[in-house]
Amino acid sequence: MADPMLRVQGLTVAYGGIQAVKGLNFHVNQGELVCLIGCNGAGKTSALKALAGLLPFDAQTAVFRQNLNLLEMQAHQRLPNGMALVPEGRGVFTRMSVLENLELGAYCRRADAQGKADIQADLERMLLAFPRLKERLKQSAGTLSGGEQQMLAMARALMGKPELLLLDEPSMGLAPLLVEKIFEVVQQVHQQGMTILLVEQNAHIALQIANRAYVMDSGLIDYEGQASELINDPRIRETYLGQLPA
Amino acid sequence: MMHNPARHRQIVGFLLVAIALAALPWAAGLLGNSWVRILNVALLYVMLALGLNIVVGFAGLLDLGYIAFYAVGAYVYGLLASPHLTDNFEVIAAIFPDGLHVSIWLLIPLSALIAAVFGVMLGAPTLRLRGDYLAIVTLGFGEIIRLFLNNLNAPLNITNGPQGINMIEPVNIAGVRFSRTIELFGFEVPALHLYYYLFLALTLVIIVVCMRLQHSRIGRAWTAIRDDEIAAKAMGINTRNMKLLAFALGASFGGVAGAMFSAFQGFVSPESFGLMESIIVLCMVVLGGMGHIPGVILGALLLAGFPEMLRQVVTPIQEFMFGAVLVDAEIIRSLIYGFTMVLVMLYRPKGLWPQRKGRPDAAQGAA
Amino acid sequence: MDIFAQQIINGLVLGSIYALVALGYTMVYGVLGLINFAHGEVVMVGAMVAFSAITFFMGVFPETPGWILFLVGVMCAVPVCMLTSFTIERFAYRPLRNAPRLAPLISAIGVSIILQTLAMIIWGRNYLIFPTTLPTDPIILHTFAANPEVDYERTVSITPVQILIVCVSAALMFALTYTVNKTRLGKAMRATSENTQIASLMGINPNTVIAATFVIGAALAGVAGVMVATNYSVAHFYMGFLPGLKAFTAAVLGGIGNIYGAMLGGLVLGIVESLGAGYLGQLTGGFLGSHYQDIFAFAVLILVLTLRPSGLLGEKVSDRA
Amino acid sequence: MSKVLFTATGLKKYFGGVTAVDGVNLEIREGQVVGLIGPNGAGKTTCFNLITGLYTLDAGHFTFKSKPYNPASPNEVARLGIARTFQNIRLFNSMTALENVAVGMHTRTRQGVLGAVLRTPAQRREEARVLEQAQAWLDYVGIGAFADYLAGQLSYGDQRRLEIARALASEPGLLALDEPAAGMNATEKLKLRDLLLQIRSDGKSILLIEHDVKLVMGICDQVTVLDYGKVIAQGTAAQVQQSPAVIEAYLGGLHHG
Amino acid sequence: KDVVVKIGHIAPLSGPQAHYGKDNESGARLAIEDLNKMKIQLEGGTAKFELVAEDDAADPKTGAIVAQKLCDMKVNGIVGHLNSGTTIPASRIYYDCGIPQITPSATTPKVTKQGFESVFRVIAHDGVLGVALAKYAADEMKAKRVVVIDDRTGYGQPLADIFTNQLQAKGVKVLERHYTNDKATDFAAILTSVKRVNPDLIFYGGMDAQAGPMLRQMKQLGIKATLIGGDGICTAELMRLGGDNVGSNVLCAEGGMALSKMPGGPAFEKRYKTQFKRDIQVYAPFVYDAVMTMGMAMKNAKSADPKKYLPKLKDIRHEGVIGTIAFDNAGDVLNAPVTLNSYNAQGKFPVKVVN
Ligand SMILES: Nc1ncnc2c1ncn2[C@@H]1O[C@H](COP(=O)(O)OP(=O)(O)OP(=O)(O)O)[C@@H](O)[C@H]1O
Ligand SMILES: Nc1ncnc2c1ncn2[C@@H]1O[C@H](COP(=O)(O)OP(=O)(O)OP(=O)(O)O)[C@@H](O)[C@H]1O
Ligand SMILES: CC(C)C[C@H](N)C(=O)O
Ligand SMILES: [Mg+2]
Ligand SMILES: [Mg+2]
Repeated sequence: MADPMLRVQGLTVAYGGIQAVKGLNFHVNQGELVCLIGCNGAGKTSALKALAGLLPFDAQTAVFRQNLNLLEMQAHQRLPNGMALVPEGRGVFTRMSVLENLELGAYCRRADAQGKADIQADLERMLLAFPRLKERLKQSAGTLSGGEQQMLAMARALMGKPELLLLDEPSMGLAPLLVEKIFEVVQQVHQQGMTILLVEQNAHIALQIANRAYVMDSGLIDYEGQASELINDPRIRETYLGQLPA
Repeated sequence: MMHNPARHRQIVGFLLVAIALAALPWAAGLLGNSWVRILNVALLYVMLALGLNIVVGFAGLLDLGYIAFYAVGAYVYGLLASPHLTDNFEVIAAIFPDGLHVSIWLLIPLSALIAAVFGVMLGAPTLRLRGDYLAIVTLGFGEIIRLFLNNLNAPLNITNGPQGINMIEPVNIAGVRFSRTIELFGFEVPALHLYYYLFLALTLVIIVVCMRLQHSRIGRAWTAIRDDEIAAKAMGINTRNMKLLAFALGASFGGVAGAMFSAFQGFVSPESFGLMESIIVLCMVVLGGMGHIPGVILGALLLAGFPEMLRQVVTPIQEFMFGAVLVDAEIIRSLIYGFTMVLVMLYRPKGLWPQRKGRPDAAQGAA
Repeated sequence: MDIFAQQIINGLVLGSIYALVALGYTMVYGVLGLINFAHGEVVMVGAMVAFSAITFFMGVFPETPGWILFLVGVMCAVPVCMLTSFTIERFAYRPLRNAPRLAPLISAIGVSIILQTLAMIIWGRNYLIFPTTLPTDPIILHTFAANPEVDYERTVSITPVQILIVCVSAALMFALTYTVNKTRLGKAMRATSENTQIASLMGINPNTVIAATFVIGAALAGVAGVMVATNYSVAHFYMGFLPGLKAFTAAVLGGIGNIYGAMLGGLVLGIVESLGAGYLGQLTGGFLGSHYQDIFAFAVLILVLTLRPSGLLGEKVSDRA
Repeated sequence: MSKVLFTATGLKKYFGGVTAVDGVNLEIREGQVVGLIGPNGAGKTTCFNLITGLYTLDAGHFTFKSKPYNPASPNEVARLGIARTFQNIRLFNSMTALENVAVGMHTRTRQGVLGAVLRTPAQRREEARVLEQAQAWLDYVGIGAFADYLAGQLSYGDQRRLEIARALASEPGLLALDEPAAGMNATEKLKLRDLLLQIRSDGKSILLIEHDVKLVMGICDQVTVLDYGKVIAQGTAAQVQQSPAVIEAYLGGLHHG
Repeated sequence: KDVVVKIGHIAPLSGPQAHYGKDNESGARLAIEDLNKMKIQLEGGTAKFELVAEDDAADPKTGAIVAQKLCDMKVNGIVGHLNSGTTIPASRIYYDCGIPQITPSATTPKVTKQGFESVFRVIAHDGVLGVALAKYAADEMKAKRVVVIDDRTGYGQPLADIFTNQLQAKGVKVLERHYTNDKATDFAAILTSVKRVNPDLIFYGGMDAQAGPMLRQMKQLGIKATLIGGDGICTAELMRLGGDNVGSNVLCAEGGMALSKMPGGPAFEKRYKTQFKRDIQVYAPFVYDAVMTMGMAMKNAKSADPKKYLPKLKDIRHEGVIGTIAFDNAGDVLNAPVTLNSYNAQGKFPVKVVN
């Protein structure tokens, strides 16, 4: 089997001497959809932020696409190399219009004639996927509703044409229909060959669409496995799917 | 209670501190009275810094015009304890044939009160302003006050304009005039020392007030406003009143310090209340550790004492090292002064002695 | 009428300088939310460097025409200012990116003290006489008098230098607006200004963007410095303080963070001051004189801000709760 | 049937072109949990902001405890007994969890400057009470162990709990929660549900915005569904769930039964 | 053997007025050199004068601290401070610890009106200058339309007031009063409204740093009136600051005789320039004389002990570079001559000396 797209060993994140993530080992293969579930405070967000370069972290190995050492890359070097993060709590540019937000998503893409055309095309596709955004294209993102912002964040990340997409609780605060919608989109891009690392509380859906899953607790990986198996795993059912053992 | 060792240690420590503070001016006096004077000035700055800390540190309102309240206090005292008014207004002269000699017990609260009123006047228009809009308005307010003091010598000569007010009476408590050395139970106490004790007393009062406020309902409300005004409102905090309260209290401390300043100097003029003064006081607060009373005190003592310390040493050191003064003392002084500000911030962004809160082992616990 | 026209001209000249400097404040504030107190000092550095450059050049090539000297001044001043500002950002502000809000402010104050002192060491304490490079004798724009020679007080005049100031400022502002709105850098700036971390997720390098912002602001300040010194033909290590303060006021008046605001604020402040100084006396029957002009200016500022809490053009940041 | 606690009639709110809330009516009875659901951008949070005085009404009016009530200023609202949490968490991050809750008790405490400065017995008693009750509230929502952490140090889910505790501390008659379950997993949601039921059984009414249909349907006595600012359905959970309009606009395929 | 005599000198050496401060300090240094050359005999040996130069940043509070420091050092005499604002509070401290003080440049009348016998001033105070200027303006220049501008400092404002009052007393109307500040460089606005009333005389109460640019801007606005003012603008510096706009259109008054007319004057000027590579700003000659005067008093008393030489200082009579120095019983220079100067291509030249 080919080297994974992302391989991490002994990932630790600390907030001022306090370890929030205490040595994660995991990998994401080319074209996989891996999901990471865990309780509040397990350290999922911290882990993703670290990978995206938003938090200082430590690790024996943290390689992206075989040859890129994440420890040595700065946050802004991630996207050009194909890694995008949709952060927890969306983080849209509230003072900018929806359109500008989307354009910024494509900030580091080629801007020659051809490139511009591609970008325009992708833009169209996004607005098709999220009609809400089309309605609000000129409105400043800050005035969007929570869910609208989540869609925007998602779309913006996709505008960067990443190879690895890190999603931190994309369904948070979304109406059921949109949850479906978002996960449709996730599946779609996945099928189009995008590699995805998904942090999700809604283990239900997450495990339905994921290939593999890691289960995280207090800064460590508890166990991992094929999503299809985990979904029936009693431990999961109890702690994450809210189904107390019969 | 008495046999509780912890409490014992507390009391002993307390006594030691008390003795140390009482002995300080005499110790400093050995190095020369200028040190006592520096101490006094430092104490004035401590009062100022603590006052500003209420506004900036507790309530999180950036105030760049704070020195205005110092000025107000200083002029209130200056006008009511000097011949200026009687010299310029027959009416007043008629009412007080033998001059205005208002008692200190009236003057201190009065200057506090009037300063507080000004504090509210400043606060009112700034209530809706956020962050740095507040900064510029307060800055403007400070300048406006200074300019009025500088200009109100005509048509009516109220402040005597740029020439300032002279011949201000020294403090006079129970017949003891803080003008020259006096005789107290047998031994000599220079006026400088008397002022030190007076300032120290006032400072201690202010410290206690600040500490108690900080750990009270009021203090929490201020912090809440500082962190998130909207949430604070939603918690039922009347942000308008709380902000005004902060301005008023902060201002009143400034007013007291001002009154003491003019009594101590015997002369006040607008040039003592320029923008740079406001900025320096702000630096004291931030450098020491915003919102943390011991830190703020440290900051004030440092920034007030440090340049004077340099004044004493820079030249000697140069002469000692190179046998001659190569670079003018004042240049080295300003350079070091500037660099300290930058470096302290670089290495202690939260200030020299910031507040410590929350649990170090937070992360694990919450998981 | 004649006087009024003249006052407006005075105001415009003063205002365009304020605006030019205010832009530096507003852009830096935009990206860092920092009041760069040292910015006024950069203006001073610009003037001082230009002074040395021009005097030196005059020494070497005595015959050089004035406008070349002026250009030489600008050419030398601007890069030095840029470098200064870059260095400041790199060493005094960058380490404080994630520090509490007021930490960089204090650092900035420290920096401005340092810059002043250094200038005092390098150029001495005395007022320097800035070489007259451009013609400063007035051009009579319009006269309301039959014979300007006899009743000259009814003429409206402006000097070439002042014309230059207004034009250059206008041009620079136009260029800047274009940069910020139309270029990639501009977009990056605005993104960074809103959220540095998220911006970096878009592949924007915050350090570059922020450095760029400082450097651009410094360039404008440098030009302003040279023009100020040329106009008033004096330079002094303390000369940065007042324009700095006024420009900061202007930036806030216009809505800090907003570059149109800075321009508008600058012009408004300039004109308000001129009219204040010019007319307060008459309007109040000599009761309030020109010594109330600053009070007047600040009063206007406060009034504006109480009516529009985020300045003339500052966008109302809608608090979503 | 218990008596009416709160009504809202004909609420309207415009933002420039957008009509965020368009003639919404609400009724909450004592001890009820009322759900407010709807697609994203339907106007739920805006309703909250209207009710809690953060936005000013463009039209409509309220009654609370059968008195007309107009949320002039947010702080008034809290005093009258309506407390809320925020969709995008708004805690006091430089304060510990405990202090956050203590601030919540602001309207239920009296001491002023003098009390604080003079440390009057009354004041000391009140302080003691405040700290003790604050701790109690933390325990109540199940984060008692984190009393002395800075709010910012808690994880997302715990921060939500803290917000609830802070709101409860003001002893409101009506508790308005904006998506309290966001960012929790199913099991944690179950815990949250128990908490909400507990709160209700303690005699408080709850107005709940939530996207988790399971949760909403599980505990809400009444549900109001918004879309584009309009009420598209109103009734018991069961009724609403059947409404085609709701399925079409909100529920979609996944969530039948 | 030597007796060390410490002379304290205080002036702002940092901050916006540093250039005046440094100027004063330089004047003092020259005097110290000369005094040492003189090998003055005091009881106990030859006097070895030392200068203790301090910076008060023109801030009254700092001034007081420095004053205290010099008291602690038991310096034998004080020359300073530069500004009235710092001099007044400091003088009280010097008086309390019995150290004689001569200010070379604090020109507000108040300074010597505090009843401190140990305070002296070698420069004509604003009253004298203001009166002299008003006289000249009214009687010799026959000014009809006068405008008065001041810089709102402790120096400019009283000077302007005194001038205004004197002039009004002589029946000349002051059409308008305008104001600026001691950091300003732009006077277009006020000058424009000055221009409206078309004055033939503009009085400026302030310093050359402002007067220079002001003159340029007057030219630019086509104002042809004469600018007159006090010692603050009576400087060689003004020539440089105002450029070719400074000439017969400027008239200024300074206490004492014109340097050029004094025996030691030109020499002093040259020496200053060669030694410090700077032009004299304003008060250096006065400082020089102040220090010399103090030295002479010590010489006469054969002692540097304040108690001993203070009486001698009171009735000193010393030929300085700015004139004969003797004090009235308030401590001001006795019938200080006032020289009215104007400018031409060569520089400042005396027009008239009034007593
Ligand atoms: N800024 C911070 N300072 C200190 N500790 C923090 C900070 N942010 C998070 N933590 C701690 O790190 C741990 C992990 O937090 P993190 O947000 O990564 O958890 P999570 O798995 O994302 O939880 P959730 O599912 O609620 O988002 C938590 O215990 C939290 O207390
Ligand atoms: N301050 C504002 N300015 C302009 N438009 C606003 C503002 N606040 C809300 N809106 C608009 O009003 C509509 C309703 O927003 P609201 O936040 O109430 O939706 P919501 O029902 O809470 O959605 P969600 O469930 O995603 O939070 C949205 O389309 C939003 O764009
Ligand atoms: C430097 C000058 C402004 C000093 C002035 N002569 C004064 O008395 O203050
Ligand atoms: Mg998370
Ligand atoms: Mg919402």
